[in-house]
Amino acid sequence: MRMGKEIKMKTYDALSKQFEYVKTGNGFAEIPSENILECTEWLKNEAGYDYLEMITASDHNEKFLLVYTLINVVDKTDIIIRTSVPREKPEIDSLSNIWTGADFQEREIFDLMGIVFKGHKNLKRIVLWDGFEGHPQRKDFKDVI
Amino acid sequence: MSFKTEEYVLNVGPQHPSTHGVFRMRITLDGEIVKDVEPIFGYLHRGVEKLMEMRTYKQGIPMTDRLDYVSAINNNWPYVMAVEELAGIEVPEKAEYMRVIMAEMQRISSHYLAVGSQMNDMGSFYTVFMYMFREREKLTDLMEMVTGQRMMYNYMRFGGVSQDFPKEFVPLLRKFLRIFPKYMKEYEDLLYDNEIYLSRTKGVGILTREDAINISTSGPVLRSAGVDFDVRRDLPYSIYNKFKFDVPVGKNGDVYDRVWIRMEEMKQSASIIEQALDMMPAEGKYQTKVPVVLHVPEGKTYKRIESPRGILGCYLESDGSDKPYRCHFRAPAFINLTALKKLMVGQTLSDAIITFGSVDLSMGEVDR
Amino acid sequence: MSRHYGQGIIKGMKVTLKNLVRGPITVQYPEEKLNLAKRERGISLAWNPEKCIGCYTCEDACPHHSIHIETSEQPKQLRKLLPCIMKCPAKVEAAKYVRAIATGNPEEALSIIREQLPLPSACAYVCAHPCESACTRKTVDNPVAIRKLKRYAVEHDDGRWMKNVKQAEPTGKSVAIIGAGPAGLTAAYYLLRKGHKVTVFDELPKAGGMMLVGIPRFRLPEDALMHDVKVIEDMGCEFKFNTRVEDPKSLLGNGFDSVLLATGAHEAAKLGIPGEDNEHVLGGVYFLKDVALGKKIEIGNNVVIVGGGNTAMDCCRTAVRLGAKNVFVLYRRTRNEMPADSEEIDMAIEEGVDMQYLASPVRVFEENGQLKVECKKMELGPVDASGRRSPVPIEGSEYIIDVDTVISASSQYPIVPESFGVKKNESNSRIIVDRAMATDIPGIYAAGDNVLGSSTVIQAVAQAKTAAKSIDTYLGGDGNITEVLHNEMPLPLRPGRPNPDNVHDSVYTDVDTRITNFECVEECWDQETAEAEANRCLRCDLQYEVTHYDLKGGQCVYCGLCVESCPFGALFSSSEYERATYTTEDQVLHKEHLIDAPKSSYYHSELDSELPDQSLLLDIDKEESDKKKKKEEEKKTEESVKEEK
Amino acid sequence: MWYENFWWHLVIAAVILIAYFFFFIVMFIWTERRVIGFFQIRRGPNRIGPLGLFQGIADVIKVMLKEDIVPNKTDKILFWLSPLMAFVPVMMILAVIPFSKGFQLVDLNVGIIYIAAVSSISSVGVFLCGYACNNKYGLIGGMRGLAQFISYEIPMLLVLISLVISSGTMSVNGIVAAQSLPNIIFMPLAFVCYFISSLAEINRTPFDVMECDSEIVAGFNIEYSGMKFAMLYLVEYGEAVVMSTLVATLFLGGYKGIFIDGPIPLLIKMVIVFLFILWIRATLPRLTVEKSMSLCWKFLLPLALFNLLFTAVRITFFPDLAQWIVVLVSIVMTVLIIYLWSGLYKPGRELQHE
Repeated sequence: MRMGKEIKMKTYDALSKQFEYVKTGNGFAEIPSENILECTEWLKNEAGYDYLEMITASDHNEKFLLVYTLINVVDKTDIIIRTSVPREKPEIDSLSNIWTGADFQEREIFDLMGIVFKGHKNLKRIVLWDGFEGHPQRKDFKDVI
Repeated sequence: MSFKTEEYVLNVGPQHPSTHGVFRMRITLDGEIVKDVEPIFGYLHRGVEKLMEMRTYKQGIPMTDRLDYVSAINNNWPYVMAVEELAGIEVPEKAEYMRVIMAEMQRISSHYLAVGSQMNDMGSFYTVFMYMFREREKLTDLMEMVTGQRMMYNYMRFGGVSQDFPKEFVPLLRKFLRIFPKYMKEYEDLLYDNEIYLSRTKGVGILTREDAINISTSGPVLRSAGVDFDVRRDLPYSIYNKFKFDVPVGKNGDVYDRVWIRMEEMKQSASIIEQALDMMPAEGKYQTKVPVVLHVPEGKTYKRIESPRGILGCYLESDGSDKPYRCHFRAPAFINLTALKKLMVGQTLSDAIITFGSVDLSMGEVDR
Repeated sequence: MSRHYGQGIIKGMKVTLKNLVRGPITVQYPEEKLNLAKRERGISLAWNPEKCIGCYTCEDACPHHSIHIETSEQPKQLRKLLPCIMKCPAKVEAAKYVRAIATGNPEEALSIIREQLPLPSACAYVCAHPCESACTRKTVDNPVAIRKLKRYAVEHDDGRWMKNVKQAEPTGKSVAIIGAGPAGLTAAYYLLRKGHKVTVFDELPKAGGMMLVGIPRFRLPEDALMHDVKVIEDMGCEFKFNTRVEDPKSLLGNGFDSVLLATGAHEAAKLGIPGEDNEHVLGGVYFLKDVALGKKIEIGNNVVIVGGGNTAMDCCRTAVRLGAKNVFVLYRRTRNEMPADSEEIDMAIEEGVDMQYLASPVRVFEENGQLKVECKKMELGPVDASGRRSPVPIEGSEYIIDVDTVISASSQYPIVPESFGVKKNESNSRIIVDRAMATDIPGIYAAGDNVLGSSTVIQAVAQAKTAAKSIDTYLGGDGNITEVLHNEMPLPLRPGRPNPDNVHDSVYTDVDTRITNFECVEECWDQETAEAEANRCLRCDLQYEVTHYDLKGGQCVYCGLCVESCPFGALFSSSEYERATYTTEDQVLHKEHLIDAPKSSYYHSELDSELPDQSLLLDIDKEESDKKKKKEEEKKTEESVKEEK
Repeated sequence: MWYENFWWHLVIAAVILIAYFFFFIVMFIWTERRVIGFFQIRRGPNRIGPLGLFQGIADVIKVMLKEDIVPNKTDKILFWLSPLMAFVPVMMILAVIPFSKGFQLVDLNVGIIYIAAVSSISSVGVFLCGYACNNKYGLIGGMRGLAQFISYEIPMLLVLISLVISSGTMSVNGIVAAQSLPNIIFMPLAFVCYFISSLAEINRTPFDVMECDSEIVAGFNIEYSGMKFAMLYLVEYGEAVVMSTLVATLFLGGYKGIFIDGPIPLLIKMVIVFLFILWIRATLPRLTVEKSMSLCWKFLLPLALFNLLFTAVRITFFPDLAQWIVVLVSIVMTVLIIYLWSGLYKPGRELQHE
């Protein structure tokens, strides 16, 4: 699978060339949270990464780390994008208008991690009930029981 | 004079024979035509991801079993692979073969259940279901022989598997593989020519290629829409690049294609098992010794496998302690559910139900 | 293709009819029973109280808190044959002194160490600690840091151990020991204890041998070494430094009754590449020796060290301290395969050493007065005889580094001089001895690296102890060198479970200051850390009586992690279905139930042969079983017919 | 003789009929579960009594002892009435069926019309069940059921008319007597149409759209429990008993046997018909309601009309045709017409597969 790796590295390079603010690391690209929409749109339309595989978030005390994985189903390669949002203002643009597949995943992150996705049409709790207080996946969540 | 009709809301689930778990759909109906559908779930939410943060790495393995309870072994795999990558644990070659064999057996048994219950949704009153359970039972027995369990196998370990194959296992598995095509032929006779079956499945629940990719569906749902993508072949993990197998791809993206893909995948899995049995080294370790309380070095990783339901991924973050800092599972059924609205709206209630069945979800995985 | 209504339905109806004729596959339960595979995990855990020592590992391993253990405060009995003691070549009783430290008795701990090891200080700094790699705690997380605990004990030396020393009467016999290394010093200690007169010859100006010149000062400070040497010196040992003995046989007649050869391994192995005769290509051992003896060496700014062992780490860290700006280490394999201690590698990286894995030098050459090393990239191939993956060079991956000095630290070996006249192996690198460490010349014994090749301090000590025994016997003594130095301690009460923490971090001096001097890098633990670390010991030797062993059946998920985690193999899972019913109140299975339970081979493959074969539903495919039955019946009738005849 | 007295005759026949009805319902429940079990390679009920024979009785006792729950906001009167309304007409059909030569509750000269009329009342009862329970599932089930009943009544009646034309009488006894050869051989097309439409009439797979558990969770009887549920259960199996009896009577020669005449050949035929229904149930998936409608209107109705035409032409123009010619012609015609017609009829959307 050396081929796939090369394509992947090329994509990272192209991405960092296209957008100056993109930092590439070992097997992932770091994007500022305000540019996420721009980058993913470019990746989808220009680079052929039209399959949004996964979105997840993790709590790193002063910030939330968001991880996106994209797959190019034609060239059979995948790339990982990371971004982070500050804890005080956990907001990021929603990808659900580009990829319908992001819909439930963003709702789940909103539900469990408390990150607000701007532009999401139906952003409400998905696995927990509506009156639930707090976001359990956060590290400072206190178990009520 | 004209008739005035009114739309009404039908609540399907959480207790409903065809929701395959505690799943609820709020369906807006116009007569029998589905106008809108809103999936509601979370009834089985146990907070597995949070629970895993509170348990040591090894104690997390039984938790993963309980995600997709129909294919427990496949669930172990991405988690175990992620930990192995972060901790730098090597898996002996024999163990890789054992993992492949068990996971493919699990795939066959999961697809048996999927197709069987699909036929049950279609009203074939448990006949196909029972026939398929006849073979599934044999598989379950075989897996019980190896793992000691019938459902929550808890089989994979960091650096291998929990137990070696007993000496009786391989001959019996080969015997199963001999009888397997005979029964598959029977099911094809039973399904593929049956006019009622054809009329109910063809052209029902169509998902286009563009939608399938846009909605991030995976597994048989994605492949039925004509997308030729299988993680086992395209982003190979473990030792899948050593095997030769076809990836069945559908044309229309309807229910017929989804069932057909599952049936074909079962055959391919059987052929993979056969190849693996031939290639498996007779001698060798089945496990690398790993401490009970494993301290995984700091790092982040994402691993994916092709589970019977689609791409099952595990995102793991470690902070160097003995417990995962963050463990997220990309549950295929959860994301396939996003396609539900696209699939169901505009169909009659009966077709909507079998379309829902053809997505083949297991609620343990959706709610987590 | 057009289909006509009815054909497919008729086809399907044929299939169902066929299955109707096949008959049911389910069984009528009480009359017929299924022939199933044995179930190897279930609620009925089997527990072996003889093997269990009450270490709480299973309770901690259970993901659902369904196991509950209580142990008695007093240990029931003492077990021998502990892994840490068995693995130590010198048989230092690690478990015992770790326990002494845990109870706040480091002085007693030192006495226990001293019983088996006359060089505790040196060992406390540089021992290869085979005890740790054997430690049972390793199955739980990481082994107890026994060496660092020894260091803690050594720092608390108040001379208490001297009180119990039993010094033998002088025998009038005298022994010459050639080499003041670990083997020589150990043998000297024990022979002095037995009342012999000992003279130690060494060509170096100080005692210590390889410990002095092979190990840099920042790992083993001279004070610590001299502390041990002083004890031996105080006992009356005579040292003759700067003396090279060429012919040990000549000593035998000249006032010495016996000679011990403990010369050590001082030769560096060559790289085996073109250009290594250059003056800037140094042998690692020579380099370390020169530095240790205080010679001025110019190594320049760019230094390349070839090799991946502890010597290589010592060399590179020494080079850093000598002021080299860029220090590279070339190693053929990856870090996982490196024989050096993981901590040493970490510290080297911390100190700014550039580790280049999967790289190997091809040649050394000089160009325009600049020394250059051509290297080649490697990749890991199949597993070789040593169990490591052997490196395979990648063609066309050569690259060149400019260097000032190349240090070859790949391995070291001893050279036994011809003049010794003892039996050697073909390559002159080993003295051949029998099990009593005697050479082929009566009265001449050998121990240490010149018998073992390049080895560890503790190995040398162990050999020297055997040699001392043999020499004592040879000189008419009883050969008994065992000592009891510590005072009897009461067995400690259990302070609860073993400390669940991971191994404690070592304390090192600050990186920026330590690379400028040769001060010792590792600092001793304070009392709190040392006692916490000592409490991590599972105490394999003390078997506590388990007063309660309960399994909450309602919570058990049959995952089998407890069985896997048990370090002593005291837990088994059961192979029966029927026991999965909860007979007792609150669904709790008590100790008594667990003891009687049948055992399965899950995680205990040694039981496999005793258990019956597994059989399955798959086996009773009707046709085959019918055929078998028919055949059996035919056989029976034939037999009966024969019998009648 | 005393039993020739009208009243005595009525009492005895009624008692025998009711006993027959209930006995066969209970036995059919057992047969269905047991036989479907064997079709599905399992054993079915086997605990209560020898071979599980008393399973039906146990079930009856169970449902009788269960609490009778009446949900809130139901139409109370209809909720009580509708099971009865569904149940009673089913039993009434048996009145005109001859069990032996001369053994019949009443030999109505308009027996066929009576059967058609009474059997449709039952469907109203079933619909009212779905309506009365104030449940959307029930309502969907009831609506589906009603639509299906009404639709399938038409081909069924057309077939019955062709039978009347062929036998020249409306009395059921007369039709049986007229069958020198069973009607199934004379009029195979009629049999096919009648059998399929009566499957739909009694809600059997593949036409069980009104109580399909996988979609609308038992449909019309979703809110019923206890004795009222038992009543609906009895309707289901009672209809099966009656329908198999009717098919045996109308098409398989009724009480006429090969060796003897009387109730025994009738019972054997009836059980065979029922077993055939079970075989279909074990094999086929369910049709959706619109497909079952389209089957009725686009497939069965033309066939039934054609059958009527064919029979009428035969009776009017060739009344004295030799029997073997009629049999031959009708079998060839049936095979041909089904083959041709089904080629035109498409049950579902066709896509470019294969």
